[in-house]
Amino acid sequence: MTAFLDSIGYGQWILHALVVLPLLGVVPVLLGPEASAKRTALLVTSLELILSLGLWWALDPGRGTLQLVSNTPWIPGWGISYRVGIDGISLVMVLLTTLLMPISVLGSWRYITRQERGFYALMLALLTGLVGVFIALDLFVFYIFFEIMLIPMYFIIGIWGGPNRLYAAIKFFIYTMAGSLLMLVAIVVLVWRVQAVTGYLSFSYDHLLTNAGAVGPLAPWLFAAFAVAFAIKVPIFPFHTWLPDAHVEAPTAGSVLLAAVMLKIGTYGFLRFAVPFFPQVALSPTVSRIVVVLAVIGIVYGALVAMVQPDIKKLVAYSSVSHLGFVMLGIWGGTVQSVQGSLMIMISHGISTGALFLLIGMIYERRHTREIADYGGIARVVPVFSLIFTVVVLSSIGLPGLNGFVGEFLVLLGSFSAYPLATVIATTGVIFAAAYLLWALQRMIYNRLDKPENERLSDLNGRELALMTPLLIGIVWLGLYPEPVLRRMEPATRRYLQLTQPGAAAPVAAAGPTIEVRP
Amino acid sequence: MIASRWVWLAVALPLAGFLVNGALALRRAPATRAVSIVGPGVLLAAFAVSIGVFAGLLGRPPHEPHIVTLWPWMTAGALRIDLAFQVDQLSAVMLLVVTGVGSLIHLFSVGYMREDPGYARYFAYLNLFVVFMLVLVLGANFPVLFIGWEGVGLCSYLLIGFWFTEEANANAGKKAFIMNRIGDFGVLVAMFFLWRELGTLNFAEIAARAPGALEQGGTIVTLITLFIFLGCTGKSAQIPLYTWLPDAMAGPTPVSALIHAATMVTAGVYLVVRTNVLFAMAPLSSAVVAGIGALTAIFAATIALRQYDIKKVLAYSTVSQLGYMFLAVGSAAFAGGIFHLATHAFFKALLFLGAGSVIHAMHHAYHATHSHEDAQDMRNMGGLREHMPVTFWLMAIATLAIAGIPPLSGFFSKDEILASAFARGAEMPIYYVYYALGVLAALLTAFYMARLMTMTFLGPNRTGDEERRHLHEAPWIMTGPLLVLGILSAIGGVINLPAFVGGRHALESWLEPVTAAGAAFARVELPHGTTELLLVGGAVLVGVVGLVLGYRATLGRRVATAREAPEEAGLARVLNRKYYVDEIYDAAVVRPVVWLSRVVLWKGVDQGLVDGAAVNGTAKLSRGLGWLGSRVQTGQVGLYVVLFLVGALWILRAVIR
Amino acid sequence: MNRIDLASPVGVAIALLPEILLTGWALIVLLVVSWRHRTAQDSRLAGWLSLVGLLFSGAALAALWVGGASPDGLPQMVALDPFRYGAAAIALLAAAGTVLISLGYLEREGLIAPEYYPLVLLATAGMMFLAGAEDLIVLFLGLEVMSVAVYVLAGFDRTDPFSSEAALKYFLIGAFASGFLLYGIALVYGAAGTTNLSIIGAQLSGRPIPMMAALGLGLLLIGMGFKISAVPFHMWAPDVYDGSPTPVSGLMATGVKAAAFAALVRVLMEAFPSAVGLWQPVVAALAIASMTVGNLTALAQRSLKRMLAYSSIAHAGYMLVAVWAGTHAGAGAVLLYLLAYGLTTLAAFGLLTALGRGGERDVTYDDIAGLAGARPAIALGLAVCMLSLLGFPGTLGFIGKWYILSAVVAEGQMILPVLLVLTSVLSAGYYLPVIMSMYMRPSPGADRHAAVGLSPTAAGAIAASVVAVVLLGLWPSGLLEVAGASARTLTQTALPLAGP
Amino acid sequence: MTDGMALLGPALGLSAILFSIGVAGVLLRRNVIVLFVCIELMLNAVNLSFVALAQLHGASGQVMVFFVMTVAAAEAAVGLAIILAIFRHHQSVDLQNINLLRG
Repeated sequence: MTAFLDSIGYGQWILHALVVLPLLGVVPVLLGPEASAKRTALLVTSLELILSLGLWWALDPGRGTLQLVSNTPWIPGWGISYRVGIDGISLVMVLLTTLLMPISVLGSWRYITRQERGFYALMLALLTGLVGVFIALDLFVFYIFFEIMLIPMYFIIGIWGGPNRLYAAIKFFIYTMAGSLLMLVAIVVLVWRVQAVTGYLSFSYDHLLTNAGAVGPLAPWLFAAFAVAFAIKVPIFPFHTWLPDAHVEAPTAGSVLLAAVMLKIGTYGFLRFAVPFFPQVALSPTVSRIVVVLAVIGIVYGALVAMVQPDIKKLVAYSSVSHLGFVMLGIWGGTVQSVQGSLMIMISHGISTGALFLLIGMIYERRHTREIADYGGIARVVPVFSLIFTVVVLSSIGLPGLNGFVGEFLVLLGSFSAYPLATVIATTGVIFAAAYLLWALQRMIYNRLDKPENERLSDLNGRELALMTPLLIGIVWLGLYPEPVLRRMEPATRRYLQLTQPGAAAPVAAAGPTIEVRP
Repeated sequence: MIASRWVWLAVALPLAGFLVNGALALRRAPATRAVSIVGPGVLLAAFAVSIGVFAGLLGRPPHEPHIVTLWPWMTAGALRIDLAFQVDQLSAVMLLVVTGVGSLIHLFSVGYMREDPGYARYFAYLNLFVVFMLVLVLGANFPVLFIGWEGVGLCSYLLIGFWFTEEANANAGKKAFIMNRIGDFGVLVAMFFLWRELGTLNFAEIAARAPGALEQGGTIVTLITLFIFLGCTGKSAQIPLYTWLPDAMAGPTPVSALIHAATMVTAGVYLVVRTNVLFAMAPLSSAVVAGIGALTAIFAATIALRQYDIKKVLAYSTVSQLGYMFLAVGSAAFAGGIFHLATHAFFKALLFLGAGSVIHAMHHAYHATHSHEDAQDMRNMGGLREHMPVTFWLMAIATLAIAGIPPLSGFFSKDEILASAFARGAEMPIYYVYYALGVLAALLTAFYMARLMTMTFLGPNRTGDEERRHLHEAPWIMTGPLLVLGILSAIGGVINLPAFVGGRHALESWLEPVTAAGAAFARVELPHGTTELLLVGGAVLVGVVGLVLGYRATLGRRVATAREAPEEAGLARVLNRKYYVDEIYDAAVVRPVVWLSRVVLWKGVDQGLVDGAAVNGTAKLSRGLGWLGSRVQTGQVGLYVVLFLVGALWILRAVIR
Repeated sequence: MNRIDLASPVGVAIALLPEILLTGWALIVLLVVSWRHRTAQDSRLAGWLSLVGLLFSGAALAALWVGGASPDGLPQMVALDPFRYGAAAIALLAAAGTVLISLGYLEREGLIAPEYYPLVLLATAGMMFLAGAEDLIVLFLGLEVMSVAVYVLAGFDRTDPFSSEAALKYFLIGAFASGFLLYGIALVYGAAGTTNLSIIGAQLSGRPIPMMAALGLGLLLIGMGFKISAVPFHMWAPDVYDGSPTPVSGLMATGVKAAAFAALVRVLMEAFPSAVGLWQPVVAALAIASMTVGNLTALAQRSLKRMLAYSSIAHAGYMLVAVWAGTHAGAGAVLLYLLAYGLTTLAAFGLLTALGRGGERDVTYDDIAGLAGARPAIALGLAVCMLSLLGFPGTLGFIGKWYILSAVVAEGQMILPVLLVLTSVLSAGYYLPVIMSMYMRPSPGADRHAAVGLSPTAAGAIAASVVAVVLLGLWPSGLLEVAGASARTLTQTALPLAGP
Repeated sequence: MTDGMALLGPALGLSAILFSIGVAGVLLRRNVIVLFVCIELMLNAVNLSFVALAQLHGASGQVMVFFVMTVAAAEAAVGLAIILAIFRHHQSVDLQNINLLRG
């Protein structure tokens, strides 16, 4: 397979293709008739998925360094070049994105009824932004994609969202933008300090990474700026209040992408930028303690508040806060197991919560309500839906054998040596997860079938089953045989740990030759 | 030797059964015939494989467990966890018990659940349960065991809430799962400790590395074992996490027999035996385990005295008997614990299935006359001996066994536990107290069993004249398994006959390789000669006295039917209301947590503080300042010039300085 | 690089060719207007004629710029460096834009008074003098020529009380402010003995700044502070922008502000480089005040026109942050931001003319609800303008802000950039609702937006600038080179005067 | 040359005073025309200081005065025209009630 890929020079053009293809796709979607918009969108996104699958083999699992790097000058005067590349971590996130995109498009077949052309054009633009963020290796390019993504999601929530969409859309936009603008100042200062020390102006990730020490006393401030921007995205405890509103008001496809991929940009940011750039600050006792405490609060707080939500979508939103609390704990766990666990949660949470939102979308299409109390006893009426819904709920609870468990287990196992007390408290999150999700599951599909409207619900049709199958396969496969995924991410995890372990300030000779420092 | 390589087949067969039955369940047309063949058939095949594995094991050198690795499951850095099964003496025994008793219960269910619309779904869940139980028993490392551990919790959730249209059943299922989950929290933390201290989660390696790496009786090993035991209390319904088991009776009776008597609830005992080296190294924890075991035994027994629902009595009896098993493993008699586990599986399954056929008959009768009496309430039964002789005699055997009357199996296993507790007393006097509690509990056990038997089978019939005609024996498909279980309950003792009757502790020597690691630290010598006889005599005496008192007390009083029964009073009321423990839990734990999350966290912190004050607050503040700014813009040129001048003066002052 | 000898009259003529052409052309148009001023065609004729004039002047400017004209010896009255050409080019662009927008607008509003166009040309000539002034006298003259013309333009719609009130306020406070400016010039002249910027710079360098020069600098800052509508001298701006006809507001926000900032940068960089310690804190204070007050008050506005007025105060604050840097990078950032802000705001005011009638004072957020459905092109244009004003990546506005941040951070300053960024977040509070109401709210009536439309010329101008904002936003490296290069020419070349 | 210098201090002082009076006038009076006159006063104050300083630095100061005067004249013409327009609308030149534009 790798031979075939090398023969067509796959490595050179794939990353550019993945970014440009959706943009090209926007044209036929906008120009074509309203009805065929979704079909074109599905075609483009599926093509994107097929193309991206090649990455799985194109990436050499042996080396933890950045691969398939290509560098085209963009603003030479400021040392900015369109520099892209991937390693284990970004590979997995790109694949998650390209997998979920066609599924979300298929999921909104019946859900989006007006201005379909605009919706699917925005979805394709969002795909470009999401893929771009994960492969950008130039801080300027990363920042551009990091912000550009806001527009499609802002419109998706704002135009096709629920009744309270305007408030949710503007809150989402301003919240994220405030964080990212702080990061903008941090990037400019970082580049300036590195240039002052090395005499060479460049935004390229490798250059900045090896010389980030040049920042000297400013490091805590810069780390704080990066950390706030990503903390809002993750979201970490005090910055999370935009998430429930955005989730509840966004249409199904919006919620799926928001939860499954956009939240991971925050944790990806920590893994790629915030911690490696300023390891002394990030892993210093005070900062680590703050992050771990916030993560644990996020886990327990998210779970508890989720328990009392009347609206199922808000419940899932708060459950995301809880799950991503685990990811943060894992990143700061500081062992190969904990970081691998974080990455596993990033993927499995993407799949499970994506599936949950899709299912909620389907039942919403039929019943037009998100209040848990309006349902009840529908297991007899829609057995297939209930079975899939139960499986997905069990995977979110972290039932061993399904995908949720692997990540959470590795995170807790890995973080125990560094933070025993925090890990034990975080483990209680496992209990609350069972409590709130099962309670919701029971109130929705079990209990008495006492509402007439529930009797006329129709079970899942062919399309809905088709889009759920890949996710279900993912849930079971990642649960029982996560080995290939773990193997591909391990070198990148090791490299992250080398970069961030205290005392690793000097440029690290990674396993393979790092990509040349000066282009 | 070859046989143990096929052990994965034992798991694969029920899994296949689950898939087939699951598919059949989803199809509208009920394929009862196909399901009745696949369901039990798959179990019987698995039982056959287990026997093969057991035989294969006989030929192997005892001290090498056979690890069958299917595929690497989780690898991250130094951590390497494979999906692997460990076939050794202990797992072989458990394999036999689970598949054996399981098959019998599957056969019984064919009769019991025939008319139920969810027939296929029932068998799908039951098969899935056996899959997870086997994974639990066969797991070669903690995480694989944990798959089984949570899997059985899931299946018990599904099966308890099987008739989910009733909110009570669904609630019972949820309560069971969440309480199990609280226990699982303990197992998880124990795993993290083990990983940090020993760097491995495989049982074989734990047994090998523990003595060296961990300080005997030290805080670490005590903490690990206490956390493991927390998991066990959740799974095996010990104080404080037992309240889910009585509510689990909401599920179909065969489920109670299989899951809540024979297999799942014994998982806790199995785990303690599997990690016996750790418990042996932590005498303090063993004392705690034994203590809670004894306490639960006596506590549950007292509640059973005043229960009127036949299944609730048996449920509390199970909790009590499990207490005995933990008393055994707590006093380092690991083999004794397993022995009682096996015998208990036989006679408790028999009792539950017996109760099942009684309830089945009562349902049939009430159904015929369209009356809405409670088919499970003993106060509506009485005198069923004439109508269901086979069930009566078989349940009688089980009652004698559980009461510990020789030569039945219960006598041997219970006696060995009491003896080992007494022997352990020599080293730690607290065990004498446990011994006393054990004996008292044995007395109460005999008493409530006798009360159950007399209320149900003897004395005048209270079901009602019309219904009496419809009361008749269960079909052979249901009484057949009862018969087999009856025989097993009777002769079950043979597998571990003690010395004074010429036996050579077969089971104990069979399990020796597994318990050897633990034995190095804490070995219990059963008392010999006179003390042994005295203990045995005492136990038998207590059993007989209990039975007689129970019979006498119940037969003496005229028992009113459930409808006219007077409200309980005083201590009886407290026992009947199970010490109001559920209500206490609800008030002390559940309601405050819900209140905390709704009022304090969600409304208070989330919407009030973070969202209200911080986010919307800044928005309102800036809009307010903006409004102020536009008010200043009065349109009066005079004001503009004043402000202009203020700015000018400020700049001039700044420039001059 | 042909060097122009400014001593000889021919040299001076060449150096001032763009301004001379423009003023001459304005007079010609005035003549034509004097006898053709009754019908709409007359007005359109005058409009096209003035466009031709602007083209000629632009061509002359390009010749000078491309030819790389630079002064032979001491630069006399007017600077001959790319910084002047750049600023003048922006002024010309603004004027061209205003004329194109006004062609349709005047006709629609029934303002058949063709002398509007010569006034625009004269105002632009004033701007070019102001932007290129190397001498305080020329600076003052340029300023006054521009201001007087714009005073009249502000009050152009005599029938509308708002327009006259705007003119009055602009005139009164404008004259008042130029009094301060003049007094500053006098004191600086007193201290330095000359009014030529680079000579003043030479005179003052090397010794602590005398009291008179300091006072002069202060007064100059006050005068210029008014012109760029920095807080606390900004009170006039919202009312004048609101009252005057929308194209004129556009001209004020773009052309006038560009010339004023160019002059301020040149004065500070060439005349007072040694007094940096003195004026930097003042500029910083003005910047912070403008950013905060401008953004906050804009939040409370319901009418789009007044919101754009306050936003121009805020943007003046952003540019003052760049001026604070006092370096070539800072100057380059100001120049680029002037272009970015100019293009975007002109397009925004242009689009505003499409939305309303009679001065568009009553166009509120609710009036444009659901505009995207009815007029997708206009809605998209306004959305892009809002995003560029917000400084969102992918637009020239973002590149401008990025350039300012880099220039200021290079001076080791952290507080100003953070404040700039935080106040930009505030600006999202009034820019986004424009987009939201256009795209995310249903339009009240079916034909609610029937009247919304643009004349072809205005549509062309606006489309061009919107496309430019996006394209330059994505591929800015060429523009950045030019801005950086032209800023580097701002150097103090003169030698101190002999004598007292 | 020295005697010329002697008058420099007082001349500058006088122009400063005149300037301040002008500013005070603009601040306090409500009638637009009076305001306009005060602004003219400020400009002339500056002219005075220009002339005074011209003694030090040669004739360029005096040239500046002519520029200022011409500009003041132009401003006066346009200013009065604007004031006329305002009068036509408000029938009054009192600044107090010219506040249609606000908020």
